[in-house]
Amino acid sequence: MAGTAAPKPPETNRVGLQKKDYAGSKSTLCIGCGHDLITARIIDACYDLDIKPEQFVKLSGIGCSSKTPAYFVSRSFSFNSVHGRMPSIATGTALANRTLKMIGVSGDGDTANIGIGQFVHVMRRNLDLVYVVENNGVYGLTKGQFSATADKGSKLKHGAVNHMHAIDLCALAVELGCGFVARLFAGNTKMMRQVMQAAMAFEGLALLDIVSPCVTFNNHAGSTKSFPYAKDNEFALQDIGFVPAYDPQYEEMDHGDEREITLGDGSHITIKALEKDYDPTNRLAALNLLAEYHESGKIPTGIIYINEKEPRFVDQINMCDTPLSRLKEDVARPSKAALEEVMNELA
Amino acid sequence: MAGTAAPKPPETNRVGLQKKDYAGSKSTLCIGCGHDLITARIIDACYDLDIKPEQFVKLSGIGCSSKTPAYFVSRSFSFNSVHGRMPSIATGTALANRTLKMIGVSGDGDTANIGIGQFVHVMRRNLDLVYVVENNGVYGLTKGQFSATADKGSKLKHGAVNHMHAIDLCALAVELGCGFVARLFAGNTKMMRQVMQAAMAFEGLALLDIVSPCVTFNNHAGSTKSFPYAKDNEFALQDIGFVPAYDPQYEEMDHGDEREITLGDGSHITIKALEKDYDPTNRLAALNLLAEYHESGKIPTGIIYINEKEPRFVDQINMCDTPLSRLKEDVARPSKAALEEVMNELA
Amino acid sequence: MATAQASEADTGTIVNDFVLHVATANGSGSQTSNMVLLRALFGMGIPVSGKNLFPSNIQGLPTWFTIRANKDGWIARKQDADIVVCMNSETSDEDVESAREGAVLIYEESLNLGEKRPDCVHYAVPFKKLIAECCPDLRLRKLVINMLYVGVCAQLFGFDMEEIKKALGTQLAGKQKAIDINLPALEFAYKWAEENLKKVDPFRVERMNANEGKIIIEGNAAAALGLMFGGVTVVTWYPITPSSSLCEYLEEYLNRFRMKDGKKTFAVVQAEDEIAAVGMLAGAGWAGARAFTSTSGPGISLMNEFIGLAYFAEIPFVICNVARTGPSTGLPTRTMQGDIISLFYASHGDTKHVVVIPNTPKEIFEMAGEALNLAEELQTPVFILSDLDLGMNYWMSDRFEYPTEPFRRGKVLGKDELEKLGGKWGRYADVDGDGIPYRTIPGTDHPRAAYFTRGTGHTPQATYSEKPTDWKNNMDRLARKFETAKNMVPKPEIKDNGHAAGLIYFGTTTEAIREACVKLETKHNLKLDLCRLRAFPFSQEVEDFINKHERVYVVELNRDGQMRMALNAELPRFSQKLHSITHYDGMPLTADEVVEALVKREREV
Amino acid sequence: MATAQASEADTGTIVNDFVLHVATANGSGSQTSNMVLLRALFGMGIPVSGKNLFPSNIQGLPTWFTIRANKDGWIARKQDADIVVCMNSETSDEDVESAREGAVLIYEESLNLGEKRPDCVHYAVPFKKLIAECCPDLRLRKLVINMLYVGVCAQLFGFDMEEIKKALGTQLAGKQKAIDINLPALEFAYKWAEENLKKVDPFRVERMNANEGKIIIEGNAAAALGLMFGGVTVVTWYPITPSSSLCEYLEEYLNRFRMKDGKKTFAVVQAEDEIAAVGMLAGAGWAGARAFTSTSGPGISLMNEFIGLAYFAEIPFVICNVARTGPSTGLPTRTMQGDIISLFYASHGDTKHVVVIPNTPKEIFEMAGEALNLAEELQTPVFILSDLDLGMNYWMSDRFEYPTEPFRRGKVLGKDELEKLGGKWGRYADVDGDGIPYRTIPGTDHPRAAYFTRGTGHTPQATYSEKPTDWKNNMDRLARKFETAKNMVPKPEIKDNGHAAGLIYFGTTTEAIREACVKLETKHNLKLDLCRLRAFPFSQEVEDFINKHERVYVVELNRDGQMRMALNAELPRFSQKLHSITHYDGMPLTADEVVEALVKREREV
Ligand SMILES: Cc1ncc(C[n+]2csc(CCOP(=O)(O)OP(=O)(O)O)c2C)c(N)n1
Ligand SMILES: Cc1ncc(C[n+]2csc(CCOP(=O)(O)OP(=O)(O)O)c2C)c(N)n1
Ligand code: SF4
Ligand code: SF4
Ligand SMILES: [Mg+2]
Ligand SMILES: [Mg+2]
Repeated sequence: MAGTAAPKPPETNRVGLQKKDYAGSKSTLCIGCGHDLITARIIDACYDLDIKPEQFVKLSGIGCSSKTPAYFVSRSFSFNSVHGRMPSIATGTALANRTLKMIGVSGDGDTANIGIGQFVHVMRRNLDLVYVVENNGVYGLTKGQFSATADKGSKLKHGAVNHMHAIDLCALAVELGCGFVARLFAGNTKMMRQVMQAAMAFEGLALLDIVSPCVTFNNHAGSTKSFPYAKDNEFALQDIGFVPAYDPQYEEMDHGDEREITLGDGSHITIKALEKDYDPTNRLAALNLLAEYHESGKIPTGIIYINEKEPRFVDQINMCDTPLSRLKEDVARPSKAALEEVMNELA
Repeated sequence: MAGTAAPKPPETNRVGLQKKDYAGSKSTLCIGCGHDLITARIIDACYDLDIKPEQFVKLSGIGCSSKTPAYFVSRSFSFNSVHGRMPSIATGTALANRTLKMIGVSGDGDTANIGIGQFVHVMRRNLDLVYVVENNGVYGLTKGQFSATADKGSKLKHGAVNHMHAIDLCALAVELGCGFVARLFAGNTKMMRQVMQAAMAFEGLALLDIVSPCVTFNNHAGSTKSFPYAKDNEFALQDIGFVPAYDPQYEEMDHGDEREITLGDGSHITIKALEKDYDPTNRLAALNLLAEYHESGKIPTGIIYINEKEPRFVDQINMCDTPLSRLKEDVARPSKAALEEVMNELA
Repeated sequence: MATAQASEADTGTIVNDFVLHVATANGSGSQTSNMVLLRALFGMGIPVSGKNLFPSNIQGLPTWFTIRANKDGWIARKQDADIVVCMNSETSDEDVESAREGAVLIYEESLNLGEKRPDCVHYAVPFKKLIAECCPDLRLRKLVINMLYVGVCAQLFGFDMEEIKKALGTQLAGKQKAIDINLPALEFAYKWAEENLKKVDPFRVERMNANEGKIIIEGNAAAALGLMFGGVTVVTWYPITPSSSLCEYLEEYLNRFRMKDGKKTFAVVQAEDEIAAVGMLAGAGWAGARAFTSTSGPGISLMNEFIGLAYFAEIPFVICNVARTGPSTGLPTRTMQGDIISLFYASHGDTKHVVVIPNTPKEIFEMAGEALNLAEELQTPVFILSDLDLGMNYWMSDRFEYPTEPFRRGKVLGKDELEKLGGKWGRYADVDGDGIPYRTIPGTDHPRAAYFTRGTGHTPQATYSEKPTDWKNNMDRLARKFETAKNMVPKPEIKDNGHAAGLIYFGTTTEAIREACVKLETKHNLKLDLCRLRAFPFSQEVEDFINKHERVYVVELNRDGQMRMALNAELPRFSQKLHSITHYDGMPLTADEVVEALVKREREV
Repeated sequence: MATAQASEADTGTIVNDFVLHVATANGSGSQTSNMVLLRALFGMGIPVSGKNLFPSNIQGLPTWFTIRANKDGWIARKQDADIVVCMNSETSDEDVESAREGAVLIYEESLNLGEKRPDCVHYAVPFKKLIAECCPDLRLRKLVINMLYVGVCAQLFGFDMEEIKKALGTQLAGKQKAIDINLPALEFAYKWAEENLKKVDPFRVERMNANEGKIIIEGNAAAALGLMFGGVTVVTWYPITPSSSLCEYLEEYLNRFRMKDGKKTFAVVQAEDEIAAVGMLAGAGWAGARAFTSTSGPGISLMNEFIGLAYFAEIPFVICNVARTGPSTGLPTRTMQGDIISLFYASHGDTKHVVVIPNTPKEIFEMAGEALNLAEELQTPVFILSDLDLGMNYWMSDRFEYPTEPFRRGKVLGKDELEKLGGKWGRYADVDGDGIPYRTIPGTDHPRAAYFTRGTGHTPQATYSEKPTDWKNNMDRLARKFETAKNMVPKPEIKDNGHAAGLIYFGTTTEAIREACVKLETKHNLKLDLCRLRAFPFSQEVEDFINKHERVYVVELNRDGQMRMALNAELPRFSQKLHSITHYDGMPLTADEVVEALVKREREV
């Protein structure tokens, strides 16, 4: 009717989807679980990056964290596989269809304990994957035993103390040649949102090691993975911005003392060092930073290391551009002459 | 008869054994294989350290390297287990009998590929174990495929090039808290002999990552694990000496500019830095050294890192001194009263 | 005010015979409430069992707890509950709908379930209002509200309040604060029920004396005790439902009873995964420890390679498989007897394993110790086949007896024996003709003690061999050893009254079978002889049992009839006699299912 | 000068019928020499087979190669060699001692074996002297010396030198330098033999024409070809004897024939272990690739957990198990049919897998492609059961036929189909009643294409479920799917002439069985019908075959009679008819063993 304002159309992104189109089913995690915060940031990033759910794939192992792919982007394919082996599933998926955008969600038990072997090898392969570790220092789903990322000296609810050296997944990743390594805290929404996008835009393997407190089994005093502890001890290294490729304003922005990194897809990451001047493109610096902080109790968050120069796995192995899953007989079956040729050699 | 000299008694060590008492059965490896050199050094070290074969245990996985326990100290127990899982066998053995001296022999495929998970976790546990990796960059026993320690850019015999980042086991070990990390070249007899003894005397986990060329599959030009390559590119960091605890002369020696490290068992390691002044007791320095050299093509050999301060695994878990294997019923079965107590609680 | 509309009038009283089914959300403290009811019944001397039907997550999803109290001692699962307590609004519609005709329904008043099932007895209780009145601390209400139904039930069905209080004390032992919060709420609800509910249902509890000398325990705790008193020394484990609590109990007990001079006379190690856990067992068993781990299906699958090594290199250790519903991750919080084939024949090549199959906490206590003996005597991995139902549910049991038999450590040559033999021995030589060789333990102080252990072909002297005859001879010896095992493993429990039909079963179906047999006999005049398997390999008695009967039913909780498959494979001459009765929806078996299946089958005969 | 002391005189000539057994050390180039002899015989049109008996190390240990040439086409292994070439001083004593009576012995003169076996024909050859004369390069002598026995044999038994040269050319194709070194040595030895050896044995080869249209190939290469022409796209692998060469051949062929515009239309990835290899298959099969790996026993054991996931989540891929002797690491370079149970029922819970069982290179070529089809049609892992004997030995074969049948990719819903259905479909719904659901492939461009894949309980709509009925229904559907598979897998090969006794066999025992049957019939007047299994599940024809026969022997290469166990488990009503004939020393079966066993058993009937 003339005179009345048309109802405001719902906000959509550049592929015409609303935020709710990126929703998943209702979380069945404990209320307050850090993992749910990460889920929310993944939804944000998918919306912000205009990801087509049909081109997106969610993979995981087993654990509370590994359940979360059910809680975001229901319109995407998902594979909740076996404990600790998400990386091999991701590798196979990429081999079958190199055009898919993949996120793998794992837990610290899933990755650093039973899965550390596959973790190490997927790092070496530079698979095109956002590898999220929802790190709470315990096995949530089996009721709170220590995982291998539990800090030395940290305590379980009933008092048991961890005597072993904590595995620092970021340090291992840098050591193993991973090109995008970030440490985050699930409670730092702003940094999470930017880095999640950057990781998704990055071509190659992006490891996000995210402190994600388990409110039920590891949120007490004595834990170094609790919300209060992480809030008190997070040491944000950088102020990070992400500007998608299509954004015309990027050129006009004032980048001041920011470090700018332009990714293969044309998007930009801006990194402004905070207290500590730190060069995340320097591998040695990254290793030193992590070693320095390893036993300090502080949690340095931000992009620890970034280097997009290594070829991606599918290119390393010189795979054709068509997804292998779509090859038809004319390509996938050599000619009769080929068989004849081989037969003649063997005769 | 008077006048003729008595035949010279054969040389023996302090437990009355001759060198040949430390022999094993005849090697079935290829003639010239680097692994046989390491075998010889293990025999030397056992003799030099007066090891009682009955107290010594040899463990391995599967591979040419893993066969070698058959070729030294036949009088010792040995367990040639399954591919990549020697560390768990070692852990169990130590739990059953903490008084045994253990050596674990593995290959680069056995450790860095299928076994990297157990490698990571045994490092964290600080098991009392000499962990030898006979590193030739290939799978010898299955005929020469690349292993995960093959350097980026190195070539197989038939020309295939490795595109992946090499796993640096020393760097991982340091990162994971291992207290004794050495890189060696099987062809450097002098350093091998000293460091082998030091590793055996060390209380805790000692990792020896030894370049041990495979003459059959990886000794050609283009390989970075060949004898010629290693000879040309070895960069000895230190001049290393080992002085057993009982040796009275140690105090009187001139230690000049040597670094002296006294181990828990009273023996001493002397380390004289060569060209590069380098502090092997500094974890950060070790990480930096390894990172620096990782892609240089050089092979820095010597004791990369040493720190005997961490409690050994069996102490971390507060295990009693008697080997658990020897516990008798009076200790291993609680009293009748104990059962009554529990029954009453449950009634 | 609560109403009680009964369609079924007060048609008399039913004493000590009901199934009480409580629906809540998990992580809400309901476990404590349910255990208080269970323990109180137990304390009143009434036979009882408790089965927990929980979801595979940590908090907030629907969970059910079923208590069966039965004066005659029938404590198997029963399909239909007599009393349903609905505390979870998410499932209450369904819970009420699926209640049996005439059931007693207790629920939150505001759910307005009154109309739904006019055939049932309704007790609408304003739980939310009540909790606000009796629990001042807002944050605690979510947890304490479940104590209210305990109070209501206690009053309605005539529980002895002293037993309720005692049970609460046991359940919250050491947590006085928690008791101080929960007890008043419970009593408040009791009082409210007394004043506001008019009892119109027939169920009552009355003190009786059936539980003299009995305990209540989960199978996992019982197994842990059996292992501790059996002298376990090395325990490695990786958490997995429903086996985790076994090693957790075990560590707890060991910490309490196996310290010496402030140090541990044992080791418990949380491994990085199941492969490492079993690898550590192999190392420990080889080096002379009594070594143990527990796991569930996915763990068994991962352990396959090492299990084969241990079979072939003849290394003793014990693995308890607390089975859950599979394949794959399956239903981690449901039960199954579904890993029969994968256990009996685990690993590639010709492998057969020794398995003991307990059915009650008492038996798993005994068999756990026995498994340690058998493993060392037979020098081979020995499995304990348990399941979620036995491991994690609450069972009444006779008190366990203190084991007095000495540890049986098998054929071990020590220094003295070696000296007597002049050092002449062969690790894999069959000296006694029973297929069991002699072994030495690393660390034995004799120059000829050592031998080389490997997963590859070897001679009787433990030297490497690829010779065809060496391989075959060794495999034949291993087969001989397995024959020997037949006479060493626990014998089946047989009830043979000369009937034509027999029934083979094992493990946790026992209670349902027991109840079913009585029903079959009394209501259908069907009589069967019984053979409860207690081990693999099958001993002669099993053969004889099948041989004697015209037809034999094999009851088991899996789809493929895996035990029947194993019986067919091992005792092929009887295959035609065997008939499968299977159940595989993740729930424990009920007597009624057995009755139904057998009546149908026997009618076909 | 060489002597030729014959106890057995020139009692006539035996043409094209002998077993030649060559003893050397491995890594000494003897493989080339042996292949030259084999290929030359083949080129002369004589049926031939070559079996390599190598040690599990790389260099320097004794190794044997057996060539059987037989004009009637009998090419199974035969126990006793007619001609023994002893090039390895370490084993020559034993080699000579174990030779059959009257065998021909060819050996290094200086070994002085002349006295040892007066019953044999001796040709002492001064190999060391000869090599010094004909090979100036000292370093090469160790390798080239083995060419000398080729020359000697060629001369003694009348090989066509043109065929020998052709064979050398094929064997050393592309290595002209090597040819230039080896050929003169070979010819030198030929000439020496001509001049110095007096032929006193009866064996001769003569050109015939039995090999028209035939090739010589190892099973692993044949499988690789089958996979390539079957459209395999993703290959992951981890090296393990005797399967490594399968993926190595496959990569070689793919690199040669499956490049497009300089890029690969496939991926071959060496994984870090077998768990990763099969995990990659699960990812790739799920995402729409035709995915394959090969492995051997230890790999199958490690893959157990993932195999269960793939069964339950219904993911297609193909695994070829090139079996070796187990359990455990076993004898890595010996053969066995010993992973039957561990393959058929791999993983915990109720699992059953589809397995195809080829017996020749030609059949593995065909079945490899068919396995890719079946996996996608049935949406489940499909196994190819091969063994070392088939995979790594040299077999004559008919030329392979080019597959013209289109790839069968099963029930896949694409964008168009989904649009037609209005997006209404259920991943695990049994629309067609055959138990096989429809699937979509990640990347399908339709908003309803996606579904959630998991190893936990699920509904027909692929949503999470712990409901007992959902679980049971899904497991029942999987059982239904397995029933469907019975009609899709390769049927058994049956020869039924109405005899009372039947014989069931499979895989590489074929040649021995074929030969044995003729011997049984001609020499013992024993006639049997034959059923060669070609797949699991067993199709109706297998049942019918057993049903029709009074007694059925199951011949297999393992200790426990695993195929018989599986037959008993799956077809229990016939169990009493089945009798095991087993062989399990790591060697391929010989006809004589079968004959002996059957004569004995049939006499007992
Ligand atoms: C092979 C196998 N072993 C054990 C388990 C049991 N399990 C399920 S989740 C889990 C640990 C999860 O810990 P983490 O990855 O840290 O996830 P969180 O629950 O803390 O998010 C374990 C041990 C399993 N599912 N599979
Ligand atoms: C589970 C399993 N997979 C594969 C193999 C086959 N295999 C034997 S040794 C070996 C690699 C050995 O390489 P490495 O450890 O580097 O030892 P090397 O022979 O080079 O000394 C492999 C893959 C096996 N024995 N077990
Ligand atoms: S148990 Fe911990 S990790 Fe799991 S859902 Fe609850 S809070 Fe999250
Ligand atoms: S193959 Fe290589 S690693 Fe193996 S024994 Fe020969 S030289 Fe050594
Ligand atoms: Mg966790
Ligand atoms: Mg190697």
